Amino acid sequence: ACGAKSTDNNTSSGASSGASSVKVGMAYDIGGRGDQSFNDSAARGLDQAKDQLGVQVTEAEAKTGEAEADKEARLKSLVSAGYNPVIAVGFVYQAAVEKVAKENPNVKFAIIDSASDTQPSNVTSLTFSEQEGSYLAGVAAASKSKAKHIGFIGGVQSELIKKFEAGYKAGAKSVDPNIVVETTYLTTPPDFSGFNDPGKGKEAAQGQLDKGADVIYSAAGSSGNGSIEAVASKGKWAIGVDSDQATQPALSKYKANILTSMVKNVNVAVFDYIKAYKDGNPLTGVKNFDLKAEGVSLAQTGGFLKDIQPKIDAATQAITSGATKIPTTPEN
Amino acid sequence: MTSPNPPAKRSFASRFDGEKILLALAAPVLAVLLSVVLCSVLLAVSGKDPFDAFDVMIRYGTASDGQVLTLNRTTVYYIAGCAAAFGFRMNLFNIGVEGQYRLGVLFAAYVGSQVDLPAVIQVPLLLVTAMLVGGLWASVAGVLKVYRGVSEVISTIMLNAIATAVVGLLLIPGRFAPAKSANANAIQTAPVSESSHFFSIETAGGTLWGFIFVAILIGVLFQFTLTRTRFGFDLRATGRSETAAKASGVNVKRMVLTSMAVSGAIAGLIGIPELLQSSFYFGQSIQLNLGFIGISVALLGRNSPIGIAFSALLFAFLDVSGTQLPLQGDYPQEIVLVMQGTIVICVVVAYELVRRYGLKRQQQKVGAELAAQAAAAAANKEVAA
Amino acid sequence: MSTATTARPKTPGAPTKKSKLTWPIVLLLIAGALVLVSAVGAATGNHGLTASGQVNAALGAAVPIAMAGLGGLWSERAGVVNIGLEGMMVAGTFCGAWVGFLVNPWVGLLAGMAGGALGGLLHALVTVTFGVDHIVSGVGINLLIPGICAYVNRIYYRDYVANGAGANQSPPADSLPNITIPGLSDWLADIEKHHWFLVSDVAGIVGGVVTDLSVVIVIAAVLIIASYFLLWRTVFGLRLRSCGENPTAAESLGVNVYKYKYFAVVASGAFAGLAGAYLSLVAAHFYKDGQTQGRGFIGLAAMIFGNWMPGGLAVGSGLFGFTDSLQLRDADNVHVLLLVIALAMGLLAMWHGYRRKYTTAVISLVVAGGLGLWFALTDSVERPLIVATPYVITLVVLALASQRLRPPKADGQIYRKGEAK
Amino acid sequence: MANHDIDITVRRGTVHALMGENGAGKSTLMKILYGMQRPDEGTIAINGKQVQLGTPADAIDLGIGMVHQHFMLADNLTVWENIVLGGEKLHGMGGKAKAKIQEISDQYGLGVRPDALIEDLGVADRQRVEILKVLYRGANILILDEPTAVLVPQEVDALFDNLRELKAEGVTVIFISHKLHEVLAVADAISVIRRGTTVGDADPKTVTARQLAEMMVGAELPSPASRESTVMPDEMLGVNGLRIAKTDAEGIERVVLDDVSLRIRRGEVLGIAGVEGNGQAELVEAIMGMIPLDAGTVTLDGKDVTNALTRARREAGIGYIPEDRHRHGLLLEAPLWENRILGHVTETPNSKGVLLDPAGARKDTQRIVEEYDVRTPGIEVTAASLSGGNQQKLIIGREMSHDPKLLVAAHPTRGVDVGAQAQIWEQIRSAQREGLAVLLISADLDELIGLSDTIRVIYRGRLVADADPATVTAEDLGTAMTGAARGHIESEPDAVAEQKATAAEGTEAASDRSADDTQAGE
Ligand SMILES: Nc1ncnc2c1ncn2[C@@H]1O[C@H](COP(=O)(O)OP(=O)(O)OP(=O)(O)O)[C@@H](O)[C@H]1O
Ligand SMILES: Nc1ncnc2c1ncn2[C@@H]1O[C@H](COP(=O)(O)OP(=O)(O)OP(=O)(O)O)[C@@H](O)[C@H]1O
Ligand SMILES: [Mg+2]
Ligand SMILES: [Mg+2]
Repeated sequence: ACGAKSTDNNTSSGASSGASSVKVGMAYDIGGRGDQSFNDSAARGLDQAKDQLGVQVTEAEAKTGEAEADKEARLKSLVSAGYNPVIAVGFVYQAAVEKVAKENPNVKFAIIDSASDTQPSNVTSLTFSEQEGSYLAGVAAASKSKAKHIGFIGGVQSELIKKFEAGYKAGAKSVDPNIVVETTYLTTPPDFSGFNDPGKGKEAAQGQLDKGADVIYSAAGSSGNGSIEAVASKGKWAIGVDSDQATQPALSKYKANILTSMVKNVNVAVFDYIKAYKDGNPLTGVKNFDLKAEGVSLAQTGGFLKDIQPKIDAATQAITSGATKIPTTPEN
Repeated sequence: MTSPNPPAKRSFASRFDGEKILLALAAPVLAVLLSVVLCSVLLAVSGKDPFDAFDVMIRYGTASDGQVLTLNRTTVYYIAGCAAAFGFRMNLFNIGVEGQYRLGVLFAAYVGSQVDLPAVIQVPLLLVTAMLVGGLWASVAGVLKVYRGVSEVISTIMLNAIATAVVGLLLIPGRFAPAKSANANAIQTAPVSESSHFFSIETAGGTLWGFIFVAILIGVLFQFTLTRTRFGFDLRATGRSETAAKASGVNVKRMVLTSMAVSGAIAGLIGIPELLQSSFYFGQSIQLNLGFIGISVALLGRNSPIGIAFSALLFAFLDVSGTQLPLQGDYPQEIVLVMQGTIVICVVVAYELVRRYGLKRQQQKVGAELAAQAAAAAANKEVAA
Repeated sequence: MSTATTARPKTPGAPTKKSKLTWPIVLLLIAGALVLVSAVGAATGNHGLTASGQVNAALGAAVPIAMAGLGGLWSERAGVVNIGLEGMMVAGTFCGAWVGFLVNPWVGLLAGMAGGALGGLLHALVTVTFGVDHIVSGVGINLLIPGICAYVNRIYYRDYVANGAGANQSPPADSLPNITIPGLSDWLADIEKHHWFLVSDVAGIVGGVVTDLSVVIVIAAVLIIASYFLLWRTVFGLRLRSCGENPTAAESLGVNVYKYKYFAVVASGAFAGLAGAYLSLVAAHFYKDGQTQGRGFIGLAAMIFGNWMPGGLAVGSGLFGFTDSLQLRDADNVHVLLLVIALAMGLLAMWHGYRRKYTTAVISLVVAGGLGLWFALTDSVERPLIVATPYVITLVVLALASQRLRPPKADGQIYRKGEAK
Repeated sequence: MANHDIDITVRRGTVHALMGENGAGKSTLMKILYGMQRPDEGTIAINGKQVQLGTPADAIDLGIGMVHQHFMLADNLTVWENIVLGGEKLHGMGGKAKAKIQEISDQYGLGVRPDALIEDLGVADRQRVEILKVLYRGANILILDEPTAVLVPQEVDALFDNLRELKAEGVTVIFISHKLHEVLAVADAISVIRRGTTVGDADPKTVTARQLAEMMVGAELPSPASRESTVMPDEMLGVNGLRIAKTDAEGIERVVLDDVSLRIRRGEVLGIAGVEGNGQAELVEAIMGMIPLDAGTVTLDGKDVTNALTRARREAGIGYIPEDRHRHGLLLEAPLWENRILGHVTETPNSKGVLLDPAGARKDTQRIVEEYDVRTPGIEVTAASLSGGNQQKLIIGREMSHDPKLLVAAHPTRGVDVGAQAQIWEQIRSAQREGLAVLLISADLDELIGLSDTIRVIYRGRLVADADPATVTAEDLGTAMTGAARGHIESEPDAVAEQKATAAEGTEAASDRSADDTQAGE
């Protein structure tokens, strides 16, 4: 067995089976399809591409705390099974994508949420201006807060989540420079359990509520479920993240208290990427999906933003026109 | 708390006793089979085809790329297993391998990114750094145990969490990680210098890590220390009976400190192959749970360097080939955890049953031989009278 | 027991110094701590340490740890070390959420306990019947059960996506009720707001207990107290403890040691299961992979911390729950905690000085000074350290006070019937 | 096989003694009677009815109670908890049970405090708790397995008084002992077993100690008789002003050794007499460097070793025969040759430099096995598979192989069969003639008197009395051990002479035995 590679016998069958159709391989981060959040959004884009573009797809997901080599192996397996393009969901794949892409220059790769100076040209980065959407969330929060006291809960104090915090604070301050913003991070890297522990989210939210905050934005994966519950049970406003939390079955009970969600339209990015590839002019380099490109937006479910819509529109206008510059790291 | 030392070696003749070999092999083989059966049932009940699933795993595990991955992973698991086993051999339950490993590799990555010496100095420097940091972190638990009577079980659990905090603290950009990272969303140290790279072997199946030789060296040293040195004798004696060791003149306190530190030093090396052979930086995507895998591997390998090699290989094979399950047939790869769990439990039960049987046989033999001696003595006496 | 002479009676000599922890001393210590915290609250203007919400959250965070620890206590009192608590907790999270979703959360709690008990049964089978090393069995269980739960979740909940299930989480179950004592709660909240020295602090603490308290917290408290009575005041408990102290002696008096060990380990699993069900039915409303996050181990630590006694266990898990929720609720509180600990260490140094233990006194004083300086020179504690607060505090407390601990004598030893020497 | 073809008939309301050498199978037989082990074949009848004893619970139900050779008590439980355990139905768990315990205790004058923790009790008290456990259950058949091994003579007398009282109430007592005069004093009937089978019965009214010895022993019956002094003038061990205080789990400090000073000269055996738990163990551990001292100095051969580690002391020439060989003397799970290394890992033939020398150790183990007559099929078997006496011989062989200057011997012949006993005494004596100093601790007062050159009595951590073995009887020594006598003890010359005569009779019996050897084999 030593000589043969695992892929020796199925490369032919894989690549040639559907000459007409594109085969898209998708590697999710932990949680995968059905995580009610980020990965799910990517999955929606993939489903859309399958329906509308008729592409073939296969999916695999990361395991908690797995080795770097497992990610590489996953990507390699997708490549050698004939999938092209291969989409990696989440910045944890950066190193693996770079490595596998260098070994397979003929295959196109996309990585979501990450970009690096050293990645080869067959890698496309699909990134989002989280700070812009969060800025709008900050505007909404500050406008809705009666106590002039709001809160931010980050799942893990990573660079990515700090962008959310930075935008949110800037947005809130733009409405009311004196507003008080509580900040809590549930864990710090390398402990990523903060994205995964609703109990922690609940406690953190309760702490902020007890201190007087009345609108709380949580960018904390499924820990956010806990904070939304805590906020709703006190009758205050919650702001969700990634997917529209008000439409999540798991949170339907608290719908009335979900002010909005800062939606990151990963599905749009994924769909656009696949479509461009199929159309023969693939996206390259770093493709940033910002507010203007509808990469990020505020969800409207429930219509709670109606009364402050003018303010949000104005802020949107200022951002898309470039008039407002939003920091990507929190001020303090 | 544990009975970490395998039963004594048998005599030369009995070591090659066919029945014994059969028994010794029967235990693990039966256990693996039993676990395969249990997992098959689980797969079948959930509407999956178990044969196909195992086929996927075996096909990948026997392909050259799968083999290389498995061997690389075995290297890591083996070192982790040795780290845990060293403590176990002295009845120390070092749950803290996890934290020691993370701190060790973080510091090695940092030093490697800051210093650029010729490879012959650089590589040993990084190894020593990792061992030193891992050893020192483990020593905290050792010191607390010896001087404050804190059970190493709790202190290492706490130290694992604290190690995570320390890593977080040091990884704040501008400290061990560069202020501006090349990779926008990830926090990680700068890559280690070129001279830090460890040699590797290119094969048809990919890159085989040269660190496997270091792992083998660790195993050889471990075995040699344990069976051939005075220190090793003291260590085993303490593991078998602390009271007897103390009465025999072993300085148990110093022994606890030393073995905790050595266990931690080995733990410090766990992340090195990944660092110096593959990723070249320390970041958030570091493999978690290696400490716990090490404990399982050590216990499965009965804390002996040879046994650990087999159990590390088995665990690595399962983990590596398990990644193929969702890709080829939509099998949840969690089935691998189930297999590992059942194997650990089945193997120890099987070993215990075999051990009991063996002990009984030995006692019977001793009894029979003594009776024969006594009879002979009586006969002699009568002749004399 | 190898010979009768190993146990050495302490007839010679007369007791010279006595420093036993009696009730009056404990109460005095509690009162002292309260005064200290109140004073710091008044001085810094931060009353977070005794806020009712903080107390409430601390209780909530303590429950899973205390229940896991109680599981450990039952099992170790019968002489079986249970490292597998973590795995049994996972069984509790899964079964609890599953039945909680299908039926209702009350039945879910029971199902969680049943799931944990099943894990306990496996541990009992392996350690008691087969006589395998307790640690090895526990490690195996910690691999096996989470694997099974994650696997089943992935397969089983595919049909429930519309209900909110995902690849690694279950659909949500309904909530269990919270208890508030109507008049008292408001009255106390009112007093708390005034920040009166000591009075408001006491009001905050009591308020936290009578406001919005999850029923499961009450159940947990009842179970801890009931365990004490069951284990220390009944025939059953005496027999069970005798199995952890000297199983051969128990056997020689006609006690069926295997039966009690089995019972204890299964009960141990049930408590761990309850801890898990709390996580998946109260802390969250659904099961999620990796939800327990090592709380089983922390529970074990809390039990050792509490000297294998229910009261001590409650204190240990309370301490952990307190610091854990403190850092989550308000990071500033951790900064204030620095001052509290610095002052406490200062007092400890004085006490050691008074008792002429000068080295310990000096060490305490240095630590106190260092912490005080840290407090004075900074505005906040760095985030990663905040997250580590509960672990650091537990370690420090253990380092100061772990020499008094006394595990059951036959804890972790493999017992075989009829092999008495 | 531990027992085969055993036939014993015990009449109601009698004290029936069971005798036999170590490992003869007495305990095994009793455990079978008590349901703790199952016989492969044979029957047990109680009051004429055949019974099945599957578990101790069955035996208890039938009114059988047993006091085991090794105590069966849970240290961390109180006296009443230990007594009530398993028999909770009788009188409940509360005040009624305690009252009942107190009542029985008063009735037999046992003086037991129900609320005391077992770990705070002395050996004699523990024994009384064991007896109380049985009485509490209203047993009418009482099995006592070597109850006198750890008692001083006065305590033995008290125990016998209790037994007679029980007998008067119709209780049947089965009593196991190695000590001839005890058996003759208390028993109504005697059965002797050897190598797991009954050898015969004897009537204590007519049988003599000598005849009994003949039935019982398959080897020479030894007694350590006094002999020429070999004491030389130079001091080997000096202990000055030793003080040790321990803090227990509750934080209570207890002084276990107080101002202990002694010296042992070259060629001298110093015997320490004392009831167990009076500080002997700590004295030994202090000399071995195993526990820290609060005050005092220890010198060996003129050199101060007060701060030396245990290993350094052993290298300097202290041999150690621990009181509990399983805890302190052996690695039970390790083969014999590794046990030969234990304690001497830094010395030849066990190691060369930092490396072990397994070949050398193996070879020397073989030599010890032959020279010391360790009965074993080989040196690769585990120490656990040897019988107690053979384990002890291995330990002694090991310690003697390094030419110690000082031998610390705690109960060197406890639990060892009579043949091995004589051999061990001879080993000690011959080394003593070459200048070995010995610190001897023993509960066997005959051994102590026979072997020592000087005797000191330890009581509550202090050396309170001393005696010349030539002029003291076991009874008077026992009195001093209970703290009732202090200073220099000298017995009535008549009593000393009588004791000497008894001892001589035993030896005579043994030497006679080898002459008319023929019928012993049955
Ligand atoms: N099931 C068995 N089969 C064979 N031999 C056994 C068995 N059980 C015990 N033995 C051995 O039989 C011998 C009898 O042991 P036992 O404890 O009954 O001796 P004893 O007469 O009480 O001696 P002692 O005077 O030392 O107490 C011992 O050597 C023991 O190890
Ligand atoms: N189940 C058994 N089957 C056969 N032989 C046994 C069994 N149990 C014990 N033995 C034998 O008993 C001997 C050791 O037993 P044990 O340690 O009880 O001896 P002992 O003389 O009573 O020692 P001690 O006085 O230290 O208690 C060995 O020869 C061993 O082979
Ligand atoms: Mg016996
Ligand atoms: Mg014996």
